[in-house]
Amino acid sequence: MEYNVLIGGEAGQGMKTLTSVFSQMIHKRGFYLFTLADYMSRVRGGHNFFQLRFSDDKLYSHCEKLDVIIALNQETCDLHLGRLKEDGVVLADTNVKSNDSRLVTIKAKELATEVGNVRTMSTVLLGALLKLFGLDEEYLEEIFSHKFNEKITNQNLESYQRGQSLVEQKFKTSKGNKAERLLINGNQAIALGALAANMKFYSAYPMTPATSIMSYLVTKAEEAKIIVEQAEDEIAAINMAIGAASVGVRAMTGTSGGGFSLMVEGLGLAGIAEIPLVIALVQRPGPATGLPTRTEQADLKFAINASQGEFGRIVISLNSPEDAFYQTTRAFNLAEKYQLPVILLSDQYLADATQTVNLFDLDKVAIERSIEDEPSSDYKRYALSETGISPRALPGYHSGVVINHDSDEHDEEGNITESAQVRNDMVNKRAMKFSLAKNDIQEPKVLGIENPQILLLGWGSTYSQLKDAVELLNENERRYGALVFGDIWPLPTKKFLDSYKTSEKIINVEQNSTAQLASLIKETTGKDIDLNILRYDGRPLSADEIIEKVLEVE
Amino acid sequence: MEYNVLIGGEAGQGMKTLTSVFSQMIHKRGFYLFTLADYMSRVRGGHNFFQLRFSDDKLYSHCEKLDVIIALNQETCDLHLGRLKEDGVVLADTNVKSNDSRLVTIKAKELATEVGNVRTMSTVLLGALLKLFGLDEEYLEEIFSHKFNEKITNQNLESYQRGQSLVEQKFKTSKGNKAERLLINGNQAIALGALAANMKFYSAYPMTPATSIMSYLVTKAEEAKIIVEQAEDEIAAINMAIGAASVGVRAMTGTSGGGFSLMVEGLGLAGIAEIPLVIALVQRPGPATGLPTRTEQADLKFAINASQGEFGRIVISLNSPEDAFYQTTRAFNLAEKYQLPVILLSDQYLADATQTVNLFDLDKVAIERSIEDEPSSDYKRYALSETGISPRALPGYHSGVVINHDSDEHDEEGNITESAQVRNDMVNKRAMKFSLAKNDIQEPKVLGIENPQILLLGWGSTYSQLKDAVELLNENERRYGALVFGDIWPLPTKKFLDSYKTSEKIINVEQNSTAQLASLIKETTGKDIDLNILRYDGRPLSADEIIEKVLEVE
Amino acid sequence: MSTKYATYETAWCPGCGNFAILDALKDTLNKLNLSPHQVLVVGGIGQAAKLPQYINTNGFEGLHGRALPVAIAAKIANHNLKVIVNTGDGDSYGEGGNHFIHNIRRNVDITHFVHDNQIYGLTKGQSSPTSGLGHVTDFTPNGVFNKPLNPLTMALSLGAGFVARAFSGEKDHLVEIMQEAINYKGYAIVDILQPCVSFNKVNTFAWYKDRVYKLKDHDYKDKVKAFEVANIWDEEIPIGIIYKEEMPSYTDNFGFLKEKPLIEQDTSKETVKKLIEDFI
Amino acid sequence: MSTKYATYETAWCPGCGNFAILDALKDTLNKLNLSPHQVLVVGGIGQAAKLPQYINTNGFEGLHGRALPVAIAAKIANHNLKVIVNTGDGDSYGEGGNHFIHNIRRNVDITHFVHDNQIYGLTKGQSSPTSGLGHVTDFTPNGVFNKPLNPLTMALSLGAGFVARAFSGEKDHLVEIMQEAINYKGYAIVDILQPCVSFNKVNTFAWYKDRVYKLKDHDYKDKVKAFEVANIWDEEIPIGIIYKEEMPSYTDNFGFLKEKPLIEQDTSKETVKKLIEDFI
Ligand SMILES: Cc1ncc(C[n+]2csc(CCOP(=O)(O)OP(=O)(O)O)c2C)c(N)n1
Ligand SMILES: Cc1ncc(C[n+]2csc(CCOP(=O)(O)OP(=O)(O)O)c2C)c(N)n1
Ligand code: SF4
Ligand code: SF4
Ligand SMILES: [Mg+2]
Ligand SMILES: [Mg+2]
Repeated sequence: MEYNVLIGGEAGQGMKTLTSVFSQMIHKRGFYLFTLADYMSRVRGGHNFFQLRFSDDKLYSHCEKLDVIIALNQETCDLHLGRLKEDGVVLADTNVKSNDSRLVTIKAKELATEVGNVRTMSTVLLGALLKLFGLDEEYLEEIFSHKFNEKITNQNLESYQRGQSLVEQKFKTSKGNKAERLLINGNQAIALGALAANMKFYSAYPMTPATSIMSYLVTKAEEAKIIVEQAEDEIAAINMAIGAASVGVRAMTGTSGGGFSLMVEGLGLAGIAEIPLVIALVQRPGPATGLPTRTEQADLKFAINASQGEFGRIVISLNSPEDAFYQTTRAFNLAEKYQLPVILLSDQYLADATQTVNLFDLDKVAIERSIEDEPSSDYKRYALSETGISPRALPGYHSGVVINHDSDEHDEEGNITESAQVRNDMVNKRAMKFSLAKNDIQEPKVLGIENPQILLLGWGSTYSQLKDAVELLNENERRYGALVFGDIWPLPTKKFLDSYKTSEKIINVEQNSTAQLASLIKETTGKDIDLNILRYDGRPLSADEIIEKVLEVE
Repeated sequence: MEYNVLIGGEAGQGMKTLTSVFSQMIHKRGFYLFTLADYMSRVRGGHNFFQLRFSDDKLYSHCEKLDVIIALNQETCDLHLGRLKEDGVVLADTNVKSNDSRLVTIKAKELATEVGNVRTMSTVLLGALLKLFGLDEEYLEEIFSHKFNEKITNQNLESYQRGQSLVEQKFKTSKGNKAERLLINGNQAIALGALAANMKFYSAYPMTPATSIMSYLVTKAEEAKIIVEQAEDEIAAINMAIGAASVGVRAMTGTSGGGFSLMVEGLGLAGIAEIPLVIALVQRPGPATGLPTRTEQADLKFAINASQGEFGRIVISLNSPEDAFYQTTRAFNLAEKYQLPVILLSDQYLADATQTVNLFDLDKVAIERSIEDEPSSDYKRYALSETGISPRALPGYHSGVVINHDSDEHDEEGNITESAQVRNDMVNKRAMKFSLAKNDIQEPKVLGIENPQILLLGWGSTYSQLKDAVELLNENERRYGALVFGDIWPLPTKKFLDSYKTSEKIINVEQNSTAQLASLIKETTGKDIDLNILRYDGRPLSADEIIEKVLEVE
Repeated sequence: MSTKYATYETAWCPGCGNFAILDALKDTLNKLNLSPHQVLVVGGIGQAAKLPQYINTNGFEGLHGRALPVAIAAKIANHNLKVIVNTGDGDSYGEGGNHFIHNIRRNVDITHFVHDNQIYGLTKGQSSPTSGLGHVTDFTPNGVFNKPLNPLTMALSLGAGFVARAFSGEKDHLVEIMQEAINYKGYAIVDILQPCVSFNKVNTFAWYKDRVYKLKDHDYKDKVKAFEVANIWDEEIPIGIIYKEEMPSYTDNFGFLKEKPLIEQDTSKETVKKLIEDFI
Repeated sequence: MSTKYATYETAWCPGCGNFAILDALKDTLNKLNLSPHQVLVVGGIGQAAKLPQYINTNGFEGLHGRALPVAIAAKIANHNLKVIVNTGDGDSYGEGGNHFIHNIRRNVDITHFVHDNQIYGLTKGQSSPTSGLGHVTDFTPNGVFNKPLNPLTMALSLGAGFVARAFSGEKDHLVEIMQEAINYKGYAIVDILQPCVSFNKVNTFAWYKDRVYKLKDHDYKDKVKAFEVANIWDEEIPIGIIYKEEMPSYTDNFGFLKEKPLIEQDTSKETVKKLIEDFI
């Protein structure tokens, strides 16, 4: 069983509520859900939609073909009809017109007005929608009463009933398989990961699509006893996080490309001063303001090369909400172990895609602080050592011991130096620990066949679509596999080089226009990719699209 | 004839005046000069020195071995004695002590006090220094009276005479070969290039080692009728330059790595809004504050990849003052032709190395504005075209025509868009013009033998040392050549690939710790370098050092 | 209103105060007899900052917080253009705070209209520097703790020569002030109270309407009085020109700019030649 | 002076006003009976900002202009530390201007000592935001055109609770003010006039000495008076505490910080578990 519903209209028409109630009902019934959010950079109006794909098996990405369209306005019907399956249904108020026989209109507005609240019009549609799938009101009251007061809840329940009565069941659904799973998006998973890692300080400046990390955290700040500070700008945000981290709390900041641009100098500060810092960089299409609410993966080489001078940083691209959760906890451990900045690379697609995932397991989360609790009296913050890692003690806790951090090149005690020898020692020390960090780098995830004939490559959130694409491709002929990078800097190359030897063709899939992963692979291994499948219009690639292009070139 | 003089002491001891007067006397006599500046990040005290190498042939770099040391303090004598040639001389006041027989002390301070101005002590030493080379007071009065009032000029002339009488000539000098040449450093050459290109607006925030571009320009602002604005920060500096350029004047900003970090977002704005912008990035060692007064070439990959999203930029690394002058003029033409940012990459070594160069020839400078003077009434700022270049008209001059610039993805008129099609068109348009720009990219300069057995590689200011190194290496056996990149992004690869085929060994020379050029070459061509000669202690490589390392591995 | 400045579809919410400000600006430009090509409207990023898109003049929509540096440089480069900044409170006082400080000091002849809705609109409702103490938003569940920034006293304390407050709900008055501000020779700031119907549930149209009153008999040359008036808030909010003082503006400092704008002046080849030869 | 805070070789010019400020700070910390490990001194980049290198306390020398965000976050993270910022006028008011504005509003309990030499020292003599009108430097051959920034009126207009001016040449007085500033519960700014012997040939030691006078009988609770006094400059320059007002500081807004500092509080596994389960 698998269905795909699109709910579209103008911002402000109740689409969000409709989507969230429907999602929760589906989720709570034990179906797996994958939601794609497509919205414009505005508060009201425009054309926005959600695509809700659900199934009784785990889902990884959105898909193009639709079973049902809920058209809150004419535009939605016109724009998406082309994607409706032959036996699909467009459900809309009577004000929506079409010659297409698949359009089913109901007097949603009229009924909602009768019920006494025209804003429940979308709930009339919800009733009809659920009926199409033969689903009843289980969970409905619970969900509404969580959102609204009694009066409005009752109006909604009434409107729902009216909606149910207007259409007949059309799609068969299974029973669902109830279990404790989460309905969560990428940003929420990052935020939970940070809390699980005992992050105490989050400073950020709002920027789509990163803002929802902050908005989640701030509502839980009291409960979790953390500080969430809205900074005056991104420069302040990163320097605050550095300041907090420098005295010993786990600290983080998050932003999108424009804000990250402003953080670049701070990134270098964390590099030379050896401050553990976690940065979530949730990408959107650039350059500059670009397409603020859409998706892209074009900040990879920027993240890897940002800031003057040379220093180690770890860049982890996030593959899914589960991955986002666990990798965020790991990022804090790595940042502290190697005393360097760790960048979590996500994007709007992953950030906003609410989906069903397995319960996060806190037993799989270790907090490794790497802090020196008993520094000797001749403690030196930047002591040279065999590993390049200097024991890290915290200021304020050890009488007779002071801690100095410095953005200048410095000696072991953190004092500015002009010595060529000390400079060499310190550059080498930092290079050494970064070299060591490579041991902790994880090879890409393998999808489909290991060392396949046709090898697909990807990183970050395209894991979703590659997972589905490879599965479908292998249904015909089992000769496809994919390597999807999570850790991406330093780039792990072992699995790639292994597969490179055996595969006939290598196809790289990215959401950008210059194939940045391909160039990173070339830079690191000298190897060429045979074909790039690129998309850069701000919309996510779909598994179907990947499959089509793969089959095209074969 | 070739000599090498070091003048060292604390900041504030008159070393700068001594160096500049001596330099001018040498230069005006028709010798070629190359000056290395080695100073600390402080205003007084510390250890600082200048190395003045002069010859009757053109010089390209500094060298290590010294003929004369002027030790304004004991430290100078102690630190540099090891580099003094056997027949060399240390010249110092009697307060400097050493067992070394090459030390010649004179009562400089005492005599200066007698003359009535203890600050002329360094002029006593100047007198003695010139005498060592058998040089008389030609030009001296002219130079002093340009700097000082009559009284102080006379005191200096008197002190000079005293100095002359204290030592005997020791080094033979030729007559010199007088001609109209310039004594100039890299930053001054950039500033003159900007003026020659008719740059009208320079905004910057002070940052070593870029500041002297601004300090030169500001003193000539009235004369040249330009505006030089000290911004409140680097973000303002780049946005001002963009604002000025957007209405049609040629505009520029300059900074070092830390300031460039803050300009990264603005760089992307210039990219998407297609504003012609020239940025001088004068590198110093990082990360963060690093070593503020020293040299490094570690911002190459940063400059190439800076800012979110993908857009074309041209990066030109500067090889010498002459190159700096002509490339700066060219940068403005390229920026306007392709409507994109052009980054001039220099470094502290080139910025501060005052040297003798041939007179800049204004007849070789063309100003190509690429401006649409008669836009039609349906003019569109971002009109799609075959080349990807949209004709650029200026606001304010054409009734009925308005010009819109936008940092969002925009349509042809510069209005924000959410259309996938328009987005694709615009990304492709910008990619197309950048592709076209590749035709204007210059291949690296060839030193020594073309397609040699041993190929050296370098970029930017290491041109100096490579030029000398290759020449000396070829004196033994003519089998060395070097390719030194000026234009470095997009990377021209033709000459490299040609030489790659024929050379036995490729040795890459850079002033950084990770061999960034090598990685750029790998990324672009897949080819590996055999050996990297790297230096990253903030001090410039010398030709001797390169030669030594080259011979070591052969 | 003439259609010289055209009408475009906007991305603003119905009922938003920005519409009135846009209308007022068009009226003002008409009254001042300016043609579209003589005007440059600069915005940063935000709801207010979309204004350059909705008016038929030259436009520059730059980076969030960076409207001022772009605007002042454009003016310096071609001072024949009327340069007007329309942008938000977050843009002007938050991300762009440093440029606000220093461009008051610089005093370039531009006009700065701040659409002050006391909220971050485009990013959906975070508090802005002007949000009141205790203001509850989704991002400040316990209310705003930071003292609100008073742009008027700040501007006064930095020596601004034209400081005014207006309200989008008093359009005629707004048009008057806009005219004065644009005519003022130097940096002029007008903080325009603007209801955001979607996110600011505290400072609503009614909230403003109840409080604003037009300044009468106010001596806007008196700085002490100006400080006093600029500090009035909450129960009553005065609108009008709070302070005005003639003073030299940026371009007055450069003799050569008196003849013609920078863009029309070339550095002559002779000058460059001479400057080069100084290094001989 | 005790040697608890040690003596280091500095990179400052002989005669520089920074020496006296450093000495005063050491005296102050001694008088306040603070141990080196209890104090964190934060600087940006500049001559003044090198101070953390020259005193035996915890130190953080960060980026140019960015001392404040580092300092306030360090304080929030461990409010048992005494956090003191020592940095320059360019650093505080130029590059760092936006953080100055917003940290006044935030009111974290830190102390901000600005070594105000009215010049950019480390970069060799450019004008700073506080350089006087007409001040000629190598970079302003026709004198400074921009109106000088008055940090005191600016701080007052933004609602700062502790605003003072001091002079490096009046060390005892400086020590007194430093003590008061450090003891103040909230953001305290002290603008310390500091001669730069190498680059500021206008505002020399003698220039300051001739003008400064210690405030007497000044009611530092009176904001109007404070503005008046803060505006006095040129012929006479008052030094002392100009304004002081008790008010809640940042950490007072968070109940859980009353028990113990942030760094000593963990988010319990149970809490995280519950938050995760909210998504079921
Ligand atoms: C560098 C950067 N940071 C953050 C953002 C996201 N952003 C866009 S508009 C905005 C704030 C808008 O508030 P305001 O300036 O008050 O304008 P309004 O929407 O209220 O008119 C923010 C934070 C951005 N575009 N760029
Ligand atoms: C991002 C950045 N821009 C510029 C600089 C160069 N810089 C270092 S200190 C300084 C100004 C110093 O002035 P001030 O803060 O007044 O300190 P002072 O040296 O006078 O004590 C500047 C511009 C830098 N280090 N970083
Ligand atoms: S969100 Fe607020 S400011 Fe933005 S358009 Fe809507 S009402 Fe106006
Ligand atoms: S340059 Fe000025 S501020 Fe810096 S150390 Fe010297 S005298 Fe002090
Ligand atoms: Mg706003
Ligand atoms: Mg200063």
